[in-house]
Amino acid sequence: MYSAKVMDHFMNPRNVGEIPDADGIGEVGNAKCGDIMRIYLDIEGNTIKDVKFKTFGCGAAVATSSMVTEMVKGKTIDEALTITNAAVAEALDGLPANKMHCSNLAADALHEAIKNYKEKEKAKG
Amino acid sequence: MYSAKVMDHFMNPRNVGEIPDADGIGEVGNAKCGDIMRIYLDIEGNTIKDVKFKTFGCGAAVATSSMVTEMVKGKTIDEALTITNAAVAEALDGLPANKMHCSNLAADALHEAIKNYKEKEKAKG
Amino acid sequence: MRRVYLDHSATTPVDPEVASLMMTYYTEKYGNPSSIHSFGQEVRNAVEQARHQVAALIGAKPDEITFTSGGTEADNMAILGVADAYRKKGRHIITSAVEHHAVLDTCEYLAKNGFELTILPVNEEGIVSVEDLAQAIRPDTILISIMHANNEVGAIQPIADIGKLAQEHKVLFHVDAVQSLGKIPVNVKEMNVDLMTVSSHKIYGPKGVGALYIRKGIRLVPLFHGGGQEKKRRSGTENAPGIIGFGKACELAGRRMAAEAAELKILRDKLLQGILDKIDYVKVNGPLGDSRLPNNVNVSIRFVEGESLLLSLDMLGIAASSGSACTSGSLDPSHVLLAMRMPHEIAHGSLRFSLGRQNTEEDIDYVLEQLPKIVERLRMMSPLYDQMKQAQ
Amino acid sequence: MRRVYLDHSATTPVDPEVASLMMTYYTEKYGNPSSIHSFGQEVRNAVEQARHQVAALIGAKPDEITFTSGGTEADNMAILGVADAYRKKGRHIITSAVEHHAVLDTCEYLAKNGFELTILPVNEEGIVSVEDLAQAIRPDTILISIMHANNEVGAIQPIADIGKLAQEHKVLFHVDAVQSLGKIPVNVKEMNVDLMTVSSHKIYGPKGVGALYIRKGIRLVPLFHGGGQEKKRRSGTENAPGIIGFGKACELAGRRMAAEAAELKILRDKLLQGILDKIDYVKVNGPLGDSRLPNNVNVSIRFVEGESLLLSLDMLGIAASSGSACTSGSLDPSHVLLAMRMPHEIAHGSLRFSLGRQNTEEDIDYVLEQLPKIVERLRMMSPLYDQMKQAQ
Ligand SMILES: Cc1ncc(COP(=O)(O)O)c(C=O)c1O
Ligand SMILES: Cc1ncc(COP(=O)(O)O)c(C=O)c1O
Repeated sequence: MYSAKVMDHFMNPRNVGEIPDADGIGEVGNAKCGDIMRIYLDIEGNTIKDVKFKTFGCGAAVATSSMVTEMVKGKTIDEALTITNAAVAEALDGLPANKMHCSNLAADALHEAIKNYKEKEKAKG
Repeated sequence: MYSAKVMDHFMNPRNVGEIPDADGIGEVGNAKCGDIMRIYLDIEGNTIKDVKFKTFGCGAAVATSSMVTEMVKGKTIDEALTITNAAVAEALDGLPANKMHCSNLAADALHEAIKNYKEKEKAKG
Repeated sequence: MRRVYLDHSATTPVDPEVASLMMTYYTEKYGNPSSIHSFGQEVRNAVEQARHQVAALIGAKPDEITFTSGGTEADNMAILGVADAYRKKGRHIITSAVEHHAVLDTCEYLAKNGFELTILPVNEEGIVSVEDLAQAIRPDTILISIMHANNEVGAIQPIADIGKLAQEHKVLFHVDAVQSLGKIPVNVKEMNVDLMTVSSHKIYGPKGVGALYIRKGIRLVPLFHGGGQEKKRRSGTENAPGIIGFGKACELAGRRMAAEAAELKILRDKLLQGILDKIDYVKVNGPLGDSRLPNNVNVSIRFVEGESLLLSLDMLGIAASSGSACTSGSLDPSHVLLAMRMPHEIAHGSLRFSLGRQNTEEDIDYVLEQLPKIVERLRMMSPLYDQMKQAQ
Repeated sequence: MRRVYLDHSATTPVDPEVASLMMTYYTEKYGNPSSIHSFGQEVRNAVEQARHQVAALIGAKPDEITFTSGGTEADNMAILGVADAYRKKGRHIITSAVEHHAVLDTCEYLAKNGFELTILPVNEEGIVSVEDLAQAIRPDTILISIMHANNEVGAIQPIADIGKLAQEHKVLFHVDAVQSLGKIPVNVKEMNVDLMTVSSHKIYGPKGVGALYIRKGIRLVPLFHGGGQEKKRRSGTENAPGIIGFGKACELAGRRMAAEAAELKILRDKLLQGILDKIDYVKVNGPLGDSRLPNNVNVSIRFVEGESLLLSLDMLGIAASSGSACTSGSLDPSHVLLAMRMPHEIAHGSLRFSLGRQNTEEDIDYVLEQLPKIVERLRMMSPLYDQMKQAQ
C-alpha cells in the first residue's frame, strides 16, 4: 500500500517532539477527521533552524509530517513557503490515491506555523 | 441422473423390434418433440403373447419403452390397460423430475396399441 | 519474523482438508455439474452433498439452499429479490444501523428507488431493541433484515425474539449470519428465519462462495438471468470446487464449533484483559460475555489512530483491523461505532482482533508484549495525548 | 475404461500450474486483499498482477478489468448496468438470436421492463449479418450485444465490422467473448469493443471467476451493493485465489494459443471428416474453416436423438454435449440450431464435441471407432430410420 519511504518515515519519524517557546506553531486537521498535525518552528533570521512535529493520524499523516520537517530544515521561510503537499507526497515516492486528500496536510501545517511566526513578529512590532 | 435400472434398460433394451402383421400398433409423440414410441402387440385370445417396440428419444424414452414391454408380456388386455406411465417410472426406480412429463409416454403407446387392436377386431366384426 | 493472524473476521485460511478436496475437483473431477455425462454427474453428486452439509449446519432442508458467489451476493439477492417479488404487498423495509454494507447499502439503494426504509438504532453495546422493532413494523412492511452477529464489535442480536415478532406480523425476516456461522449455533427453524446469508471464506472455506437460505414457499426475483442453474434462482456455471469446499467447511465447523468456541473464549478474554491491564485509556467496544462472539476483541485506544496501530502491528507480523476512517479511505470512521454513539475521535482509534482456529496462547502473549510499546510510541507522537496530560 | 473428455466448451480442467498457484493462496497467502496488513497486501499485489494478465490477453488496460463471479454475472452486469445508466439516452437494445442465455434472457428481462429489443436473425451457418445490424440501429439504440464465438456451433461473428458500425453510430458495444478467449485472438481496441465478457473456467482456470472489460469512461450501475470492492463496480470480498488463477490461466493461454489452435484444428478436422466418412445422414452444423472455432465439431445425426447419443457415448467414457431438448429438460431443442432454421427433429439429434488441450489423436480414433456402432444401434431402435428406409 505505502511506499518503502513512507513506511520508513512512519516507523522512524524524523524530528518528533516539541520546541519549547517555538517561534511558530501550526496545526491543521482535527480529531474528528482522524488527523491532527502540529508543527513547531525555531527560526533565526529568515532561516528555519529547527523543526519538530507531533501528529495524531494514519501512516500517511505521520510520514508526511516527518518528511516535511526534513525538507524544511535549514531552508529560508520563503523557500519553505514553496513546499506543497504534492511535493511532500512526491518526496515520499507517492501516496495511495485515497490518502492524497485526507492525510496529506503536512505542508499546510508548515505554512500555518510560518503564518503564526509572522503574526508573532508583527505583534512584536 | 438416471437410476441403474433406467441405464440397464437403455443400454440393453428388451424387446426391440417390430412384429410383422402385428395385431395392434400404437404410436405416441412426434419427432418435433424429440420422442416417438411405437409399440407392436401380438395378441392371442385376450393375452399379449408378444410385444416389441421402436423408439426415437432420450434415455428415459427408450427405458420406459423397454420396461413397459416387459411389464405387459403375458398379461391380459385388461391387466395391460391398468398400467400407467407412473407405474412404468416406478418400476424403473423413478425418473428425473424433468423427464416425468416429456419422456414418460410408454404406457400411453401401449394403450394406443390396444385401442388399435380393438378397432381392428371390431372392423373384422 | 513471527506472524500472528488476528483478522479472521475479514477472512480465514482454507482448512487443509477443504483445500485438498477442492484440488480434486479443480484438476480431476472437473466436469460441469449441469452436464449429463459422468464427468458432470460425479460433480453434481458432490455439489448436492455440499448442499446437505450447508443445510445441516443451519437446520435447513437442502433444497432451501441456493449457492452464490459470497455473502454480498446473498445479501443483495435476499433484499433486492424480496423487494421485487413483494412490491405489490408493500414497500417498507426495516434494518439496523449496524448492518454490513452489503445489507445497508442495498436497503439504501431501494430507499432511493421507491421503497421506504427504517434504520433501527442500537444501544451502546451495538444491540438492537426488540421493542424498537415492534414499533417500527407497519402494515406495508415486507422485510426485516437484521444481522445475527456484528462483524466489528461481535454483538449478537436477539434473533429468535425478532423472528417471533416477524412471524406474528407476517413480515419476511432476513438474517445475515456471515459472522455467526460456525462460531455460535445457528438454526433457521428455531429462530423463525425466512432468509439467511452465509459465506464460506469466514469459516475456513474458499473465498467467492456463499449461500442464501430461502425458506420453502418464498418467492424471489433472481439477480442474474441466464442458464437457470440452482433451480433458476442463480444462473451461471456452478462454482463446483468452491461449493464442495464450502460444504466440507460447514461439516468441519459443525463438528468443531463447541470445542473451538470454548478455546477461543479463553484466548479472547486473555487478550482483552491483558490489554486493559497493560494500557490505560482503553475502552472496550461491544457487549461482554455471551452476547459477544467468542472470537472478537474490539477496543478503542485513546489518543492514537487506528491505521497507525495496524501498520505498527503489521511491522511486527501481527494482523488486525480497525474501524478507523483511514483504513477505508473514507472520511468517517466505522458506521457501527458511530451508531453505538462513540465520538469520532475515539472511533478512529479502534482496533479489532478476531481470533481463529490456529491461534495460540503464545500468539496472545506476543500481542500483549508488543501492543503496549506501540501505543506508547504513538502516544509520544500524539498532540492529543499531550493535551490530555496537560489538562490533568 | 478409457475416458475421453470432449466437452471443453462446457468447462475445462484447471491447468496444474494454475491449481498449484491457487493452493498457495487458499492455505498460505490467505489474507483479504482489502486489508492493509501484509497478509492482505501480498494478496492485493497478486490480484493486481492477475488484472494485468487478463488485460494483456484482450488488449485492454488493467484498470478497465472488473472481476466477477463468472461469465453470466459479467453479461448481466454489462447489459443491466448499461441499461440502467443510459436509460435517459434511449431504451433500445440489439442482440442476436444465437447469444448465450446469459445475454438473451437478460435482454428479454429488460424487454419486459420498459426497454425495446431487436433480436437479429442469423444465416444457416449461425452468423449475423452486418447489414441487418446496420438497419436495426435507431437513434434511441443504447447497446448492441453480440457474442464473439458461439458456444454451440463455434460460429465466429464479424465483431470488428460490428464494432466499427457501433462506433460510427455512437452505440455501446458489448461482446460475450467467453468462447473465443484463448482460442482465437481477441483485442478490444482493434475490435472497437466497449464491454467484453470473459470467463475463467473455459480456459483452464477455475470456475466461479470471470471478468468484464469496461472501456474507460463508460458508466455502469453495479449489480451488487456493499463494501465497494473493485473500485465500487463489484462489491464482495474478492475471490482472490480464483482471480489469481484466472490471471495465470490467461497468461498461459496467451503463450499457448497459436500452437494449440493449430493442433486443435487438425484434430477437429479429423473428427469431423471421420464422422462424415463413417456415418451416413449426417449434417454439419455451423461454418467451416476459419469462421469456426478451432475446437468445435457440431453435427446432427439424423434419426437418432441427442441424449441417447450422449448416454451411449458416456457408457464408453466419452463426454460430449447436445442441443437436444432432452438434455435441458425443456421441450424445445437448442435455440441456436432453431435460429439457424434447422427443423426440430434434426436439431434433436445434434452432437457437439469440443476439444481441448489434452486431447490426442488416439482420443479421436476412439470416438471414430465407437460412434458409428452407437449410431447403428440407436437407428435399429428408431422408428424414424425405418420410415426413411421404407420411403426409399
Ligand atoms: C456481516 C457480514 N455480512 C456480509 C459480508 C460480506 O460477505 P462476502 O465477503 O462473502 O461478500 C461480510 C464480510 O465481508 C460480513 O462480515
Ligand atoms: C458464450 C457464453 N457466454 C456466457 C457463458 C456463461 O459463463 P459462466 O458459465 O462463466 O457463467 C457461457 C458458458 O456457460 C458461454 O458459453
